[in-house]
Amino acid sequence: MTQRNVLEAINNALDEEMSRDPNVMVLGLDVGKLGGVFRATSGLLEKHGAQRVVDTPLAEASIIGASLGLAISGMVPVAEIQFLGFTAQAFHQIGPQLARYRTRSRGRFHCQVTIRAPFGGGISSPEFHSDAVEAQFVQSPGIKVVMPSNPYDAKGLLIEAIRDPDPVLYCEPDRIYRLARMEVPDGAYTIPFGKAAVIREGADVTLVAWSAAVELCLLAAGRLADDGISVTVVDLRTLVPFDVETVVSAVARTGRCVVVHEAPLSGGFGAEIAATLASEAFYDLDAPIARVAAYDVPYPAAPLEAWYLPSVERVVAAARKTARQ
Amino acid sequence: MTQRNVLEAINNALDEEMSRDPNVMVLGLDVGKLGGVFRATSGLLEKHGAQRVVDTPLAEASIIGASLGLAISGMVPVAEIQFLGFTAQAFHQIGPQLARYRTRSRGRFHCQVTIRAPFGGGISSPEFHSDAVEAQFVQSPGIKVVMPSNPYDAKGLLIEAIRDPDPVLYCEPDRIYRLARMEVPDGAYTIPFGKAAVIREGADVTLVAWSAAVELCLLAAGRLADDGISVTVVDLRTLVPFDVETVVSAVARTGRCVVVHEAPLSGGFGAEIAATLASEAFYDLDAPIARVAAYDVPYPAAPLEAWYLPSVERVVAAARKTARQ
Amino acid sequence: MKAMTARQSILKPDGRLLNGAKSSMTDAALMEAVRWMLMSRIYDERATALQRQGLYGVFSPAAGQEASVVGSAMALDPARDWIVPQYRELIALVRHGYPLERLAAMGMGRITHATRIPEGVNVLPTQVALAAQLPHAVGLAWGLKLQKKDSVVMAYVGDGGSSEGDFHEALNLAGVRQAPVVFVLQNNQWAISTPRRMQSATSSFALRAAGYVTYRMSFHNTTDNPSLYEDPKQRDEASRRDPIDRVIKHLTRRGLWNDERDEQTRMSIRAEIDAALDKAASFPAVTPGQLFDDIYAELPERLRRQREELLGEGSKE
Amino acid sequence: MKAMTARQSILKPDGRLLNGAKSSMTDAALMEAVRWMLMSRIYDERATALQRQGLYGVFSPAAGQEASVVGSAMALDPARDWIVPQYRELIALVRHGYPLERLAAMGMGRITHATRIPEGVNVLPTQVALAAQLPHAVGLAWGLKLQKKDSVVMAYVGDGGSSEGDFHEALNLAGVRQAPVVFVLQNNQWAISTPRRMQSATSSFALRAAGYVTYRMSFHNTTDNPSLYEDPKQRDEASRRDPIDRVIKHLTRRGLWNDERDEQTRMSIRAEIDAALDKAASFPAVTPGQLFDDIYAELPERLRRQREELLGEGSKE
Ligand SMILES: Cc1ncc(C[n+]2csc(CCOP(=O)(O)OP(=O)(O)O)c2C)c(N)n1
Ligand SMILES: Cc1ncc(C[n+]2csc(CCOP(=O)(O)OP(=O)(O)O)c2C)c(N)n1
Ligand SMILES: [Mg+2]
Ligand SMILES: [Mg+2]
Repeated sequence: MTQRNVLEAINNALDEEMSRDPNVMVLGLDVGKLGGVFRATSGLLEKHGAQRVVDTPLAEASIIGASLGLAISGMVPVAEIQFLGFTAQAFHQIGPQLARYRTRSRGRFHCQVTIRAPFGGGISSPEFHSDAVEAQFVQSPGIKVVMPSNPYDAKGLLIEAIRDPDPVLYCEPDRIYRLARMEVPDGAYTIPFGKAAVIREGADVTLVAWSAAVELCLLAAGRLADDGISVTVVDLRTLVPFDVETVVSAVARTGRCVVVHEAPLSGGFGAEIAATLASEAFYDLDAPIARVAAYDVPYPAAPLEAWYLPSVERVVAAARKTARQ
Repeated sequence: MTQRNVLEAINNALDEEMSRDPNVMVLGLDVGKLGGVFRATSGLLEKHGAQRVVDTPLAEASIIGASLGLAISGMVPVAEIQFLGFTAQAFHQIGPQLARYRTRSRGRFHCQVTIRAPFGGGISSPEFHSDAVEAQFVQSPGIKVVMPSNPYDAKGLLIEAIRDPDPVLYCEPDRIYRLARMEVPDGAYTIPFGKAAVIREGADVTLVAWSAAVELCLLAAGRLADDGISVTVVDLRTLVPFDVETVVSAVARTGRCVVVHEAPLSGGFGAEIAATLASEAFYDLDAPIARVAAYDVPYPAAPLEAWYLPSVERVVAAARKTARQ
Repeated sequence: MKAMTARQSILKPDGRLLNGAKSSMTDAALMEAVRWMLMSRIYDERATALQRQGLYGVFSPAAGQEASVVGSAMALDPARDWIVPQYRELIALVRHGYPLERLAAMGMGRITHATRIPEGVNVLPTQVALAAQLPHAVGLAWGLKLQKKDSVVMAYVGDGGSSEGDFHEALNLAGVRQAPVVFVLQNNQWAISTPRRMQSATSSFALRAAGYVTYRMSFHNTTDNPSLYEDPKQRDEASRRDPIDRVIKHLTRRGLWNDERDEQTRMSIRAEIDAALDKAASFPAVTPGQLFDDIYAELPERLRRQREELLGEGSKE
Repeated sequence: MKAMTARQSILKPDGRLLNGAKSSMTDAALMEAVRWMLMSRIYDERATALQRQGLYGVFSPAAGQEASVVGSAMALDPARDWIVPQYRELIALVRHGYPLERLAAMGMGRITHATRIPEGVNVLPTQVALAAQLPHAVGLAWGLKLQKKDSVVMAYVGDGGSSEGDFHEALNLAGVRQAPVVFVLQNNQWAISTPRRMQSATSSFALRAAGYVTYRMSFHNTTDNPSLYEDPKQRDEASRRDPIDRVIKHLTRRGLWNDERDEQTRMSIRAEIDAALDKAASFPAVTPGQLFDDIYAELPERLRRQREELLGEGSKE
């Protein structure tokens, strides 16, 4: 056991998998000497060599497209897209190519590719660096979408992603990269996809979130407890596969639900959760399902982001209103 | 008044706007001599000349990116992307550029650009040609998403799109391009965005759909009437802006709702509709909200598509179940 | 990375070698090439006819481009090298080991495990988004090199496809990684209806990649109507330079070909194609449950439920 | 489309002209250029210092690249021509009419209507996705030409940005449409930490576009730490070839520059920058409601409700 933050947990997962399997390789912009713009790949070049830790030309579509081909050749690429917003440049290589290759080849080929991408607001980044566009990949069947929220999960889910024979988009919440350390085992371990975690149990309202928004929910839970409102917090961990069962049963127990995410409201994955509940937990619902999200505007310039992003205050207000309805 | 099908209505709208405003121009693959792969731009080259009807090189991102620049220069480009699935190649130029230009320039510039793109299944096309990826643009604030379902709307909404100072993604349901003709006025007229149409009124269940799925709902409505189930059909017309009010009040009247779309279930715009109802129409709901959609798999090869797409039978079954719950 | 910038055409319309030109192919290779070229042409005709009868899906003929397809493919060792196709290279795939009956059965809509690329056949599946296959080819070549395999990857692209951003990104990456990949750009003068001069102002597509100048002597695919945009004179001119005619005239001049041989070759090809089409027709048909095969190694719960919904329904009907 | 393929450097480190080289700039232009270059360098220092004090956002210095930025921009007529920047061309925007105080105020987070590009200033906003601005530049140039305006568009891109697919698509389209656009590729040897040789195997970036070989003499931006990847010798070598030093030495040799003039020029620039920074600090601050400005010409109902929600909340706090 070592105390690690999210970034250290990711770095450690990469190092463990590269040490275990000589075909695992890391490629992307500035992942080599620099160790990535956040230093997530720091030390890997020195340890595993320039054939396996590769600074690529500045062209996201070719990073993903080449990873597909590398996977077919027998390598196990872990591609870094410097910021999730720049998956837009590679969009045609992700859903339409990487995600569909198994289907297109009717199972002859599959793509064991992990795409790592930092994202999320709150750190005063330039445009595109903060965009929470995870929902744009939900309509691309064939790829899994993984959203860790803490160091332990970050390592276990990343090792699972690297070993998954299918492509995985692994989104890293950069705002909490260095937020806090927790006990993270030294050896390899995996956390299965499609299993949400109930990280706090309460009787009145269920908060559902993923990635950095989980932290918001935990802060809100503390404040709500002071008000006498006891909440369940569900950390979805993966959007695809979506663990309908855990969410439905958690909401069934409280009868009330608030979904929280840092992406804009309209068309966010919160809509999928609420829609699923409106279908599968309908008779257990005692109040309208609330969503707390960013507003439906482009991610704003740094000085405006605190107003744009969902805040602990907004989560608390929505949960109070939901509990009392 | 002339009897026109969807394709003829579109062709006529383009012709009228090009005749009215010399800065309106059409660009895209094969839009010139060939008149587009579906002949939507047929005759325009001959009438309006090669400066205004332009076959571009085969590169979708540059079609959209150049349209942005053309708009800033004062032109009014109507870009055709040969099939909506190929917007993936231009994805980084649509949401991140076209949609945000007004915001990025703090109102100094805006992009009066229309993107036309045929899509939808049921016509045995090769891969990508059928993909219903409209929901992928809902998390790109700044662009409007328009989904006509019949010839009259097709013309009125396209003229609205061309005149709208902001960018519009106008998705054409190719399966019903030539399905039926209806009266379409000869002169110019517009249909405002953000106004859903209640095209059939009934007491028991509200069906909400857009584009070619509206036709499915109307067929289902007939069959359901034979069963004694009377349905309201709401044609959304535009996903962005989303006419919450019309949908909420229609569903409030019937207490029951089935959302129907040809895109895959998870993360489709149906989720946004159901989520909005679960929040804003909660106390009026008498039954779970059902969604009838394509399955969460890549669009399959032609011989499989009838099983993949939502069918009249599935809509009827879902409405029956919803009505009786 | 090297680009071949000279036009490599050496046969005149009458089958004679251009002044000073010399063929680097052995007679045996030439004879093999002619057979593949003829097979491609004859298969075009058969598939088009079947499509017109509603028995075959959208089909893209290779007519006019047989020399570039066959000539490039014959440089490869199927046991070692890989092909990454655009979509007019059916005959290259067949030579590389993809059984014709499987390709035919796919054309007939029998798209199942029985028609997929067989294990051990080094071919990537045809995909439809132009140029998107090119970075795959680079990654594949790069990976084979990392694993010290002595393979080459041959990737095809059209004049149209080469305008896509993926083309530039792929070539640039191949250069930096020194990946063993050959890009074959078939400039057949058209991208559907878009002529070469509207595609690029480059003086030669060969500046972009190893280039073949050919001419698409048929429609773009079976949904297309070239009379809307093609000047018949262009087609006539191209026909005069039909690559198959030229090689056959050349072989005839050299005494390696005659009417009898022609007749025999065509008959044996027709028999081979007939056999493949016969077999193809008896391949298993698609089944609805298949929708959920090959999406993930393991089907997630939500999809398992969707599958049940479909099959429950399907069995009721 | 033409690419300039020769290195255009004509000044030696000591400020003397290379053998046989001749400057095509008038003395007046040269003096103007030096002032812009110095202004760029001094603004770099000020903005960096302010950033270190938490008073300025992420900043990307132009140090080392002043000659390519100023030299290219001075070819333009601000009243007629357009600039489409990457992000190191601040001084070109200033010369083109974008007031320095607005740019400074933006750097200080005062991003409102008061800091936007003024009406009549022919500059597109800086955007962050590399190379995505290039097709915009082509469309703009094409549209101006269609409207018979006699304008040229100058678009900037880096060695890194030129690897993106958008670069190829933009250049190809510009060629086909004969659009009046000049692409200026500033090869400063780095894309953050990625060196030029990992960016492309091309023998010269000038084969891609009008190329300037420069050297990024500072960090990538204020979040960067070059000691992790840059060999100090490279920086030293580049400093010997500092473009500003060279021009000043050249002018000194020619009697057009001396210590006094140097001092005066720098003082006047500092005063100008100080004035701009002062003004910048008093620009209006952002306000929460602004989140909903400039999204659409007219705010849709759902957004109007979100705005109310925010402002209701905001006013409570
Ligand atoms: C990204 C993308 N855009 C558009 C299309 C539609 N399309 C199919 S084939 C074709 C023309 C291709 O031309 P070229 O690359 O020259 O190949 P050819 O058909 O001439 O062999 C087009 C535009 C596509 N398949 N993919
Ligand atoms: C599409 C995209 N990918 C990645 C980034 C992150 N990024 C910002 S600047 C930069 C390096 C750019 O290098 P170059 O084009 O050479 O310009 P320079 O910084 O050297 O002036 C990178 C990778 C980005 N802004 N856009
Ligand atoms: Mg072609
Ligand atoms: Mg650079």
